[in-house]
Amino acid sequence: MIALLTRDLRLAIRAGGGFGLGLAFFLILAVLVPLGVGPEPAVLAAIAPGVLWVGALLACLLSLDRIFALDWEDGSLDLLATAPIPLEGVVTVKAFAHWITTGLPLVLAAPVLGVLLNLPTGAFGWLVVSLLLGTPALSVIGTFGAALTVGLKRGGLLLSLLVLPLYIPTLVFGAELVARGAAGLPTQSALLLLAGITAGSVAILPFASAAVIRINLR
Amino acid sequence: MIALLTRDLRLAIRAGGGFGLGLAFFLILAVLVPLGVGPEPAVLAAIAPGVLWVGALLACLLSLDRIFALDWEDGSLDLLATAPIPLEGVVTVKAFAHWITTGLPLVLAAPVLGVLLNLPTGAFGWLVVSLLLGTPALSVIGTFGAALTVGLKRGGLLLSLLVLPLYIPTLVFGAELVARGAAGLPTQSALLLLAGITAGSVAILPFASAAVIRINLR
Amino acid sequence: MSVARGGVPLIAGLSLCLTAGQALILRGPNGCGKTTLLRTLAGLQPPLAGEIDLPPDAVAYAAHADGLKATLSVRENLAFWAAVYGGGDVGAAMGRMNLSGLSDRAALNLSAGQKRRLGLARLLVTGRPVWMLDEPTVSLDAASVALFADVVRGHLAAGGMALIATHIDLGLPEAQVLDLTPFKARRPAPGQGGGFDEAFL
Amino acid sequence: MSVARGGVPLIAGLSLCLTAGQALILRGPNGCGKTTLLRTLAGLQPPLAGEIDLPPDAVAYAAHADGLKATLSVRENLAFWAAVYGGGDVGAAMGRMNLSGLSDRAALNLSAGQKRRLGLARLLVTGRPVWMLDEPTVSLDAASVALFADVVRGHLAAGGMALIATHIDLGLPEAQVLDLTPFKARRPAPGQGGGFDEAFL
Amino acid sequence: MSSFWEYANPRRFMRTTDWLLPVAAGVALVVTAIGLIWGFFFTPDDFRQGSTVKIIFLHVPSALMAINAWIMMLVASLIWVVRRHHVSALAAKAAAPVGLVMTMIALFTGAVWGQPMWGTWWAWDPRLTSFLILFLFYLGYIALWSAIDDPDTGADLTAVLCLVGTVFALLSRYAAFFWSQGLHQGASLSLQPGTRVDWAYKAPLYVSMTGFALIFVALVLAGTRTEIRARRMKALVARERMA
Ligand code: HEM
Ligand SMILES: Nc1ncnc2c1ncn2[C@@H]1O[C@H](COP(=O)(O)OP(=O)(O)OP(=O)(O)O)[C@@H](O)[C@H]1O
Ligand SMILES: Nc1ncnc2c1ncn2[C@@H]1O[C@H](COP(=O)(O)OP(=O)(O)OP(=O)(O)O)[C@@H](O)[C@H]1O
Ligand SMILES: [Mg+2]
Ligand SMILES: [Mg+2]
Repeated sequence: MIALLTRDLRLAIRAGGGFGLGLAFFLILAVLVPLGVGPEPAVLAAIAPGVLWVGALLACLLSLDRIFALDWEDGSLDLLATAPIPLEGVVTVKAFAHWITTGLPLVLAAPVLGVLLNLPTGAFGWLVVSLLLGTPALSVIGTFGAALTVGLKRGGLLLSLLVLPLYIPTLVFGAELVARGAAGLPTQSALLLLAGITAGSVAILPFASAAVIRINLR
Repeated sequence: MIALLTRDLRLAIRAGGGFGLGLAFFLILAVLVPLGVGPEPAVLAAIAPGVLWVGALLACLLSLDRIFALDWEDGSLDLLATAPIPLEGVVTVKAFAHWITTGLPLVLAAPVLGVLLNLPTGAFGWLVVSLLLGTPALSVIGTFGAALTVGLKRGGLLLSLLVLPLYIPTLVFGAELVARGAAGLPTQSALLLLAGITAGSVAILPFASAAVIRINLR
Repeated sequence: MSVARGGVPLIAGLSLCLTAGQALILRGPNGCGKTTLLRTLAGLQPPLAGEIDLPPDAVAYAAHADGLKATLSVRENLAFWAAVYGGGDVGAAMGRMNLSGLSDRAALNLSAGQKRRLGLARLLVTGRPVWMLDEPTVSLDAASVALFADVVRGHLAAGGMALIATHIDLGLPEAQVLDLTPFKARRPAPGQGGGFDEAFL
Repeated sequence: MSVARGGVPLIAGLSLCLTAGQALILRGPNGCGKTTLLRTLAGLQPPLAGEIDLPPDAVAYAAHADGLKATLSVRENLAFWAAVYGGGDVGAAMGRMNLSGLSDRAALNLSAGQKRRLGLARLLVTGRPVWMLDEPTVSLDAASVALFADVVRGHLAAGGMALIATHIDLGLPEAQVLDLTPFKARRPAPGQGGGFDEAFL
Repeated sequence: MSSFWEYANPRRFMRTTDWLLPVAAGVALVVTAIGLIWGFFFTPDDFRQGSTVKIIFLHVPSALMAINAWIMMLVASLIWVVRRHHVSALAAKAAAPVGLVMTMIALFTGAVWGQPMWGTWWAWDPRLTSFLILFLFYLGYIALWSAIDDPDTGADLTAVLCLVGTVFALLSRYAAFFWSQGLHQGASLSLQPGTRVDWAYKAPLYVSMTGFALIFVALVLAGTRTEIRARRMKALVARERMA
């Protein structure tokens, strides 16, 4: 399992492997939105929490199809499925590797992008906390989506379509948490709900993902 | 060339081919942004032109890597390069097919999504016009980016990184055109600039793309 | 045992038995179901009828595709599989398949035959007793085919088993050959039950 | 002529000449540069030295990969290439390669050998005189190899040419065989110029 | 009499830079040190901006070099495309990270300056925006180089990217000015009469600009030498393997 994790991380940092590119996408979105919406600081500050969360979500989403599709295409997934590690473990490791290469950089970069979008000063802490709590759920849910579409030839956008509705609760509570933090409102319930979603997905979804992969390989 | 166009369109509408998924992404973004940003109509109306244009741009972007990567992986691109049609023609047809499967549906769907985002009534016409003028440029520029990254193993997000800065002028003029239309300001200069970018890209970039593919196949 | 692909039964009434040290070569025309049979035996898809009496963790399966990561080097590719299967000797496997000179080359930059040799070297690091190989010698030159035959012989001598689907002569005269043509699934007599979507008929 | 791959010269001092109706089989161990040579001759990469006296629109190239679209049917795949090359007869090509029974099956659901037959049927619809084939008979069964040999013979009889890289016996005894081993590029003597990155040494 | 193009021969280039690089580096350090020390410690405080004005001695030179580095990459790419001199392709490759760092310094010092002056770290001013876009172009260029194995392919592809990118970077700059009116100063160092900056600032500013330009040259020379050595290593290894 550790071998799988190091292999996935190594593949990610090799040329074209996708590491840091989710981050670049996040950055670029933070640049594009003001360019599209216009430069008024007040408008930007109002939409900053939502835009940052939507950006994090899309950055995750875009890297999802790498989780299994590459392994499926070159036959590694068949071989992994017959290897002596449980498929649930494989799935969990893959989700974890996805989080390390995508979610974690987003968490670290978010404050910088907050500056670009005129995020109110009080909200920076909440932004980091909400992303730290929420991005693992994005990775685990995304892994499930990737598992669902693995057999389908380049399910790339189909995958987005399947996963996005699943992402909505995480997005709503995450963005709400930041917005409340920015406005100085109580944040406890949003915090608890976000943590609950993450804990639940991490505990249950790997089993669903493994089952779905077994079906897809058949 | 027509055979290539029909083949690409046929592939796109087959299962998992990507047709309609760019559209779905656009729709989902229009849903996510209000969820992330919050429901105030005034804020939404202010950001609607920008968000719709950013959404159209991302929907294009996400489908770019299909333009050449699939043909490269299964060896068709080698065969096309040795076939009796000029590579410039292949590239143009590919960009056109991308526009038909991605850009055109976006143009048609945009007014509906404008309603979701409280776009001011006067701006709907401008939204359609700006997308109709701007999306061909997005496809052609995107084809160039896809050609640049075709040899690289899954350049997916690298592709985004390369293409997004190239998209910025189109985005700015397009969104500005809609915003000015919505505010009743003069639109002529934005309109001309947008049309100029599209005409220039369509005239010149196919040569660059073909050159780049030849280099990549080497 | 019967197997099916895409809802169509392909092979019916087959029964196989391998003992330690034995190799069985599957033959049959293109599309007769060799790949499907091997995937079923490796536990990747359920049989249509019948049962497989084989612990799934005894099998090392090598498919048409080699499962190589283009950006990893030869050594890294092998080391990964060695770690997954609990640590075979990577250096020895590379030596056996004549890959030592290429150990730091990215798999992307190998020729077709070199890729294939790397795919086969993976078997050596699995330490599994039953090898299921789908056309292992595709794109190999004569010297590499002989090398491969040696490796299989070594595996058999160590008590292993091998089930190999191929069209080419492997240079393993001692192996049994099974032609799958007679086991082609036929349309079952009405009312008799061929096991396939019976409920709808 | 010399060719290189990844900045490394592979073959040097080779000169080839094919006349109408002639087939040449390239042989050589794995990784000696057959694929690279064929790609160079097909005009996909420039030669390191020397020149190719061959109109690029005379060549039909078939690589290790078949260039099939998984979601298109057999007929659609062929019809596309026929249209690109200006309209060969799709039905006849399918008949020749024994694919008629599969004409509406998606390429995704073909077996390895059936895919390969489809890749070869593409050659028949190109109408090009020079065929360059990279291991065309990989995963074909004996009957299909014979079929393929017939097709090549037909092509030669019609005045075509064929350049075939392979490790397997093709059943074409009349073809000339060229072993590439003696043309392996060697390290040039110091100061003599091997054509590659000289300026940096 | 040797022509300029002979320096496109890697060996010749290495031999010349053997002595040129230390000289350039030494002069660059001295000039920059003079400019910065003069600027920081021997100029009066501005009556409105206080001592924060002194950031200008880092900000303006780095901003200028950020743009000039891209121009140099463009020229080098053109030379590669037209005359296929390896050294010029490698010089373009070596210039990119330096340009990127210059862009980052300009952005960072601008942000530090913006905090006291405009009350915000960042504003969507057209100058700032076009700089951010330039930053993205640098990132893309470097990412493309690093994603390609074969050096000549990489040189070709990045050269095309550089050419196309330049056109779009200019368009973006125009778009940014079309899109918003800014807070940022205009070009006050222009030669037109009525210059707004006092000579007390201007002289050290010129010195540190020269210093930054020399630092850029020295870094690009050093980078190019590294790239040439890497290429040479690769060629030698390949040769060894053939034996
Ligand atoms: C992150 C933000 C900033 C960026 C990217 C930036 C970028 C630039 C650029 C590109 C130049 C151009 C040099 C030229 O055209 O000659 C420049 C010059 C200058 N900047 Fe900034 N700037 C930023 C923030 C600021 C701030 C906050 C101030 C101060 C209030 C400032 C003051 C100046 C001044 C005084 C010049 C010299 C103008 C001249 O005479 O050329 N900048 N900056
Ligand atoms: N979805 C499907 N529907 C109907 N038939 C299918 C489907 N998928 C595969 N087949 C058929 O199943 C058969 C079995 O294929 P399989 O890959 O097992 O053959 P094989 O013996 O390995 O052939 P080869 O020697 O060419 O590799 C083929 O004839 C193929 O055309
Ligand atoms: N980027 C690279 N750097 C160094 N060597 C490379 C690179 N890419 C390929 N090679 C080597 O070039 C050689 C030529 O490969 P090629 O594919 O032409 O061989 P081939 O004769 O077709 O072999 P096969 O019979 O296995 O298909 C191989 O030895 C390969 O390892
Ligand atoms: Mg098979
Ligand atoms: Mg080959």
